[in-house]
Amino acid sequence: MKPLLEVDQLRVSFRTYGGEVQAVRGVSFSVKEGETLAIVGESGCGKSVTSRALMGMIPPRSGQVKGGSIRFRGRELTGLTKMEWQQVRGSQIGMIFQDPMTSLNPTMKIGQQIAEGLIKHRKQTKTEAKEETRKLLERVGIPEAARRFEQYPHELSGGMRQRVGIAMALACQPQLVIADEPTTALDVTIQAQILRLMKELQKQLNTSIILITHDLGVVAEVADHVAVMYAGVVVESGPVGEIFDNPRHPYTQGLLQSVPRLDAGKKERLIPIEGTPPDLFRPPAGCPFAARCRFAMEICMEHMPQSNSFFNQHEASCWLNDPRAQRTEACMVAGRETHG
Amino acid sequence: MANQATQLDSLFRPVDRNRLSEETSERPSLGYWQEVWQRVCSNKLAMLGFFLLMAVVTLSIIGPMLVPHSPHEQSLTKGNLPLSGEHWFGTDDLGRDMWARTWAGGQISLFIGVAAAAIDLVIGVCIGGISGYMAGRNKLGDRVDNILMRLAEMLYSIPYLLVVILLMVVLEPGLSTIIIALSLTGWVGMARLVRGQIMQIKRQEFVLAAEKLGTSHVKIIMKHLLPNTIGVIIVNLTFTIPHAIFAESFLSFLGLGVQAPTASWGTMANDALAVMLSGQWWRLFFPGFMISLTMFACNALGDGLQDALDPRIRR
Amino acid sequence: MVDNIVGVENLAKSFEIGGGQRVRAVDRVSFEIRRGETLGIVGESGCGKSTLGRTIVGLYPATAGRILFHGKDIARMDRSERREANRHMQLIFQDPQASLNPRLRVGDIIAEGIDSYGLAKGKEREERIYRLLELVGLHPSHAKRFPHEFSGGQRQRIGIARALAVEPSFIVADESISALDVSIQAQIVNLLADLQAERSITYLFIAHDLSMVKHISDRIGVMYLGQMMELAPGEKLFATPLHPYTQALISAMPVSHPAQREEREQIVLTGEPPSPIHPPSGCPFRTRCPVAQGVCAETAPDWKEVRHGHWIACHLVQ
Amino acid sequence: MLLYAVKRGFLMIVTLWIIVTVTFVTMHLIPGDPFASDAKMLPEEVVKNMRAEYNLDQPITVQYLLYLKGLLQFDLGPSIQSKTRDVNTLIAEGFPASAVLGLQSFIVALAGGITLGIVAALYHNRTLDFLSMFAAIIGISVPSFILAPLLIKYLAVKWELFPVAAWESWEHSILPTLALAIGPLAIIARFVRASMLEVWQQEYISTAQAKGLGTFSIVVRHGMRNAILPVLTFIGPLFANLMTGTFVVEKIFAIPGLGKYFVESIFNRDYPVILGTTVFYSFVLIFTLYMIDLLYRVIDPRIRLTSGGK
Amino acid sequence: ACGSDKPAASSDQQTGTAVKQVMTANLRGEPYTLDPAFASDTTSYWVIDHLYEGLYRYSQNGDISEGAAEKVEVSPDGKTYTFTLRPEMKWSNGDPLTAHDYEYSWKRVLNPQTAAYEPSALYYIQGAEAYNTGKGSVEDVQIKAKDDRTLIVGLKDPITYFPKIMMSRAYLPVNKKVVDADKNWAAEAKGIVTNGPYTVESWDHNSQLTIAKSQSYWEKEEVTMDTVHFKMVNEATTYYQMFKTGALDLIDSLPIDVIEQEKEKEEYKSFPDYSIYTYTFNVEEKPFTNAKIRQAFSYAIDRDILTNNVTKGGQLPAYGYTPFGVKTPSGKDFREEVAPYYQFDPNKAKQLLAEGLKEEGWTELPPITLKYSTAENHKKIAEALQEMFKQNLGVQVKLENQEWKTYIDTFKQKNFQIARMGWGGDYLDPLAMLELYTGKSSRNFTNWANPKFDELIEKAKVEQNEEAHMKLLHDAETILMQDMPVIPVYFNNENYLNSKKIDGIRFSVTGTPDLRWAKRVAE
Ligand SMILES: Nc1ncnc2c1ncn2[C@@H]1O[C@H](COP(=O)(O)OP(=O)(O)OP(=O)(O)O)[C@@H](O)[C@H]1O
Ligand SMILES: Nc1ncnc2c1ncn2[C@@H]1O[C@H](COP(=O)(O)OP(=O)(O)OP(=O)(O)O)[C@@H](O)[C@H]1O
Ligand SMILES: [Mg+2]
Ligand SMILES: [Mg+2]
Repeated sequence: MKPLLEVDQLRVSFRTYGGEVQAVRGVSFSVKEGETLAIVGESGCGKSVTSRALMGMIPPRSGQVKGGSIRFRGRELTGLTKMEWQQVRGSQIGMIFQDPMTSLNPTMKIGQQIAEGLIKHRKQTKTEAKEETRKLLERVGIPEAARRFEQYPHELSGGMRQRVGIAMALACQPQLVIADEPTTALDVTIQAQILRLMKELQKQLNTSIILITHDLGVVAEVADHVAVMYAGVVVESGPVGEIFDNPRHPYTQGLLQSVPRLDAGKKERLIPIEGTPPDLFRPPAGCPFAARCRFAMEICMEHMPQSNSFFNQHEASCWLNDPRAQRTEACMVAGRETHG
Repeated sequence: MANQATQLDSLFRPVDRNRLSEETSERPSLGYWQEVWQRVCSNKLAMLGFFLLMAVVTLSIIGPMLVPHSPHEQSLTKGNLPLSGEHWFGTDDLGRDMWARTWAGGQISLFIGVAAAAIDLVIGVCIGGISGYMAGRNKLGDRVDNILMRLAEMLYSIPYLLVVILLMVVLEPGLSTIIIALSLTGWVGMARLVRGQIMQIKRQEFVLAAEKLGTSHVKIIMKHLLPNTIGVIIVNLTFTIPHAIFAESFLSFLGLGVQAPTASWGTMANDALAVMLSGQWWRLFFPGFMISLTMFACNALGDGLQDALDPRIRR
Repeated sequence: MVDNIVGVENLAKSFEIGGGQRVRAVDRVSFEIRRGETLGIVGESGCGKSTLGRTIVGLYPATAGRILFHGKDIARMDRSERREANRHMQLIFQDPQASLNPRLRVGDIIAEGIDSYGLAKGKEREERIYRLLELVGLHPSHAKRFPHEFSGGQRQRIGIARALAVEPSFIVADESISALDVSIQAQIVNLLADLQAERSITYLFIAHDLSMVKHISDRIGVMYLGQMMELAPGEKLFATPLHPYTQALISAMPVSHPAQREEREQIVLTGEPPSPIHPPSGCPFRTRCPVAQGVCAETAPDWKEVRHGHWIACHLVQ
Repeated sequence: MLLYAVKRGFLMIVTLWIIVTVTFVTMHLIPGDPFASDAKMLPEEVVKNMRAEYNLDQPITVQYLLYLKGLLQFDLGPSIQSKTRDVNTLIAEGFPASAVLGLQSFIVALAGGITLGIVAALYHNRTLDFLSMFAAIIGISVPSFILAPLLIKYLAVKWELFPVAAWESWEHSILPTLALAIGPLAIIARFVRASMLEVWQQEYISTAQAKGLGTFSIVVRHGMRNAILPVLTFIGPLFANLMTGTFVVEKIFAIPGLGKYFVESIFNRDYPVILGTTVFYSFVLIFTLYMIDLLYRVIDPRIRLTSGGK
Repeated sequence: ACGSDKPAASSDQQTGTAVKQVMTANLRGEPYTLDPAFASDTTSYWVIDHLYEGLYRYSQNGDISEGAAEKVEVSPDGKTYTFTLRPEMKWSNGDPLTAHDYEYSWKRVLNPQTAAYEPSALYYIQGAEAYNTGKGSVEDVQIKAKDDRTLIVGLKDPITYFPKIMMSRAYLPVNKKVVDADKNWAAEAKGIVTNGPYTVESWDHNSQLTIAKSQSYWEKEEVTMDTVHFKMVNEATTYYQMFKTGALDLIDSLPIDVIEQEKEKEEYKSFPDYSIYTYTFNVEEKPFTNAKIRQAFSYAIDRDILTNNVTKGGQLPAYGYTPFGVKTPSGKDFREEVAPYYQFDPNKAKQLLAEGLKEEGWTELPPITLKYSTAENHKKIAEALQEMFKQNLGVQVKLENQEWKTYIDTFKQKNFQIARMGWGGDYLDPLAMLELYTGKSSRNFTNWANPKFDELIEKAKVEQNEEAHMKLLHDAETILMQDMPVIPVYFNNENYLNSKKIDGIRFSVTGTPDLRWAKRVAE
């Protein structure tokens, strides 16, 4: 099956007071139809920037797509003009934002905010759009849609707002929805509702989803495929089961180890990843994770590792997977086992 | 190719941990104000403003000394002369040298501007700070806030001119009287602004933290609240200064301020309005232009400073 | 006889929000915290966790009820005693960015409590700052820097050092790790645990991440709409949750491995939490409770100890 | 809600009362006599009669109470200067011109300021931004007493585009409108620019972009409303000032508005007019502030009147 | 003889038929009232002078001649005036205009209840002052309408210049019926009933007032200007530019800065005023207790350069107190009958100062503050004087200005050393100027009193012989100028721009420009 979206060596930079920030430094992944790709990684690793690049929403002037390609249903998106992007956004690729409080316009009725997209892309009249919006609201589980249409965001609870956000993203039935941390701001019980809703809708509409999160629980819950990002690059990607069971990159391993497990004994020490992510103003020449990596080798400090493919589309970029790194293989296995 | 590969081979050995910790060596830490200054310096418009301001201030101080004419010396038969080598900015209707008068006037106007800014800072910031800090704290605090804000509201409504005339009767005319007149209402805008800001900032957690650590009210206001309102304070000052310069001309006209023949930019511009009809443009242009220039410089510098001081824009 | 460091009796806190309306943020909450333990508090957003924590440490005056410090009612203490009690109870905030004044140097931030309590001066103060920085895993040279020069995790360490500076015996950690990345969370949790071991500090640990709460806490309290629903030792609570709300909460936790997706039985709650301005009659949870009965709407359930150390407020559990 | 309105109304009255009282006291504290227009001396008897006509022979407290009594009946008393006409009439006659002019310039200032501010914000740190802000700074730094004669000289006399002055047709109102509007326009532009820059960072703008909306409709539908909010507090007093007339511009353009009374009544010691204009202005101001509160509610649904303050 | 002598262009009647006789003049402000009893400012006067007609009026050549009165008889003792009114005169509303109207109007002004502005103008009439000040009754006021056409007035003293006095607006008639019906009759156009050449057509307050030729005026054939629009533009730069664009046909009070460029133009008209610009001493304040020192300050002023280079508007330097404009029996102007009392002479000034100091036994002057009221031209003059005192006298004076009403208050409380104040004569006689400085004058704020001066003034007042009258006044002025409680600076004048399209406006020394004979010669 041909992928719906293919991202290849995407690079994005920002110009700031302090100099150039290389927020995304060669990211590649693909999304198939009807599939959920989860992008996980630490704060600031470039997840949101990547997703904005997919929508053509890198702020002009301060930010710039430096290279790479984004192919959506075979069409190259990187060179699109402003008007062409507007046609893509909302109608072919939708987006759900993290904070339902700030991502809705506080001074506009929610109904109007949803209908806007319909009027723009489907050329619907106001009344048609209103009717359609009502249906959408019901579909995302908001009862009394007619009344809700007239309400303002602050009159809704967080969960409701996020449902509105979903309705907005799905309004024109895009083939791809990018959800940037859609549940981070929500409570566990509400998060469960929203994740369930997204799964249901995906099934109904056969939409592909790129789910951005740093919560491995959410990944475990809904993802089909996972891409792990670190400091602007994808360090590992693969089917969700592979990632959880056979992490090939020390960073992925670290991530999995640092969350407490419910079955673990009380007050057992967590295993954190020491240190902090590198400064993207001056990204290291070698593997960005090397400075925090327990298995770091001299080569890691100086050369960026190649991507190695493993079984079942599982890929990882780590020198440890190089056959020459035999001596440390033991540690790798040990690391994996502690997780076991 | 093969050669390179073998070179790489040698690198497949565990990294030296000591070297790793070295990597995260200190980068020099700039002080807060140092960094602000650097950022102002990198803002071209702000620097332009800064240098213009410096130029105006310097010339106001030394300008009158550069010519043989005193600012008050009249030569009634040589009135309204255009610019010349003798009179660089021409002469006014009483034959006084405009160059000397313009810069001497600058001393007054700039002094007034600075004084007004100081009033804003002292009275406005204090009242705004207290009001904002007290509001919502407890019943008493609400009352203090309410009274101060109603007072400010009323000051807007009571005819200023009336109060000024009263002052004129009670006080001797002069610079200090002007400053009192300016301080009557000058602080109101600043107080409101600061109050609004403080109300916002005091909800931030670092204020709660300070409170929890037993820091006194005064210290909280001085160390935590006010420093974080500095951006809006600066921007407002850039409005205060030109406003005070104009207000001074009005007050002087009423007899409250500097007495003739001493002039300020405002009074000079005011007196020369009719030259728009008669063509001695230099009498209006120089004082007017200096006001605008000062204002422009203040604004440009203020904008730059505000940007530089905003912690949100950093990184 | 257990040594209780902090006790809360029928604590209530409500906020006036104008128009004669009030938010009942915390309502009739009672529990004790033992010396050296960690009490976790979980609950949905807006249920009053932060308010509870802040009221206990004295940042908000309580509307009703008592707060005991070492068995003594804080409201009845004299000035100096209260100040001393206040010093012993500190707070670590959620947002490592907002809780540090961007215009102060780290050293001065940490020294704030030292200065206001006059604990040290001059060289001694300096050394104390350095020691605190080292204690939380930072370098003494960091004292000269400004908060924005640090990463989120480092900032949270600064916040911890600030709280530790006045040598408290009780710390409320209000969502102190929620804003951090998983990998950094673990660092901070370990730090907190180490400090507890070293200095036998008692924690009230507020979070909404159940697994983290379970990891760190000895006992866990579950709040809903200002009230405590259930309080029990962590193991017990997770193994045998008694309150329907606790059960729903635990079942809503995301799985930790994709393979478990299908295994689990999820109780998905319908509806949204009601507004604390107009809380429902009787049991606050009854509007979303899958097993609610008539009695739940009529009277508020008592706060009772149903098993040893297992407290609950529910009509349906005896 | 009703309680709130009543409370607010009561506060308004108390505020007005204090303003009247302070003005009354100040006005009588300053020297000068309404009847002394030059060095001439009127016979005592005549002066006595004149004073009696305006109750000025009464003890000050009685005058004060009489004034308050009149005020309660919405009677602002007679004008001393205008002799035959009372303050109510003066205001009724002067207000329309001032209001028309004020409203026009308010609209120009608001529309122009918002447009300029938004353009500057959208082109942040680019030429257009610098140009607009440069223009705005010029606008702020040229006072109306210089600007108005300049407008006349060039637009009216030199290029003969508009009449010089007087209040006759709509063309006559264009120049004074401009003269009045430019200062506030510039200030509004600066405020809007700042708040628009802030709004433009907000996530709901990204949301709107993600819907595929064009820049223009994002600005109009999502940006503007939110960007205006911070400006609202500032435009309240501005509106009140413009509506009640401005001395300088009305004088320069010979507009039969209210503006001159604010200043001339004081110079003339025309006590009833001083108080009358003060009361009227305060009323307009307080009323405007009240309307602004309501407007806030319309523009920003998050704000509820009942939960103001905290 | 300062009126415009240009005759009305009556010859080109044929060419002018097509031209509508309408003109626009600038009134500078709202006339506060059009009731002559209350009018107090030149703005109101200008309009009122076109609306009402007294028993006398200014004729086209500027002389005082009979107006409503057809014939005037003066009794031999000079104390009783008998006026015979023209027959069949009408108010603009059709009511007959009779002697009773005059009696009513004058007594109304005198009635203390009316609180009219200038009842003192009628004090020359027997019993008037007593009635007005509450010491007498209305019956004793010697104003009697014998019948509809005859008005008899008895004077307190036999004064020859009574007709000049009667040019005051206090002597203008109002319609009793109208006044009684509505106290505020003169507030709006529709209520105003007039007896003069014009009626009020419309009055748009603060904006425009239009007067139109009255159809009931007895001499309406002589009135050439049909309609006059008075605009109320207060700002000098504005009305100047309006004149330039043709929106105004007549403006006065030009901005000082434009006079230079307008001076040579045909439109420019400049006419002296019967008023003077002075600086007044308080002779009880050191150092001005000494007459020599007062004189020294006067000698130090270069009035020629001041009028030429500072005020610029054609003002005449004042080398005496009485302004130009009073014709004497000798045929000369009163002012020109005597040599200047002083001139600009720095050496003399310094010498006088030294002498004064010696007389008083002072070694140096106390600090001197010169006060003036807030206005641009006052400020300029004060600045120029300050510099002159400094350069010509070596005295540093301090300037201080005050807002007008505060200033009057200060002035009347005599709280000054030297202060600006002007004076304009109410009628065209030196007495109107000099009487100010008598010891009992309520308008003398100098603290200066000289019995000799007072005596001369009293004599002049009742002197029947014109020549002797003038002689007495010259003597009085000499005393005033020797003691110098006041420094005359210059004689005011008024400058106008008069559109080339309008001919025949009559400008006068004391009155306002008379537009009735004006004629538009081109559209
Ligand atoms: N407009 C911008 N200007 C400058 N730098 C930017 C901008 N947007 C993002 N960056 C930088 O790009 C990097 C990646 O940011 P991004 O928002 O993609 O992180 P993220 O992975 O989404 O993190 P989070 O989990 O916190 O949302 C960060 O270092 C950030 O500072
Ligand atoms: N200062 C305050 N004024 C008015 N209401 C308040 C105030 N602080 C909190 N509240 C209200 O009290 C209730 C409890 O708030 P609180 O912050 O304690 O909840 P929380 O459990 O900490 O939520 P979260 O998980 O979002 O931090 C909420 O409804 C909140 O709106
Ligand atoms: Mg992000
Ligand atoms: Mg909280």
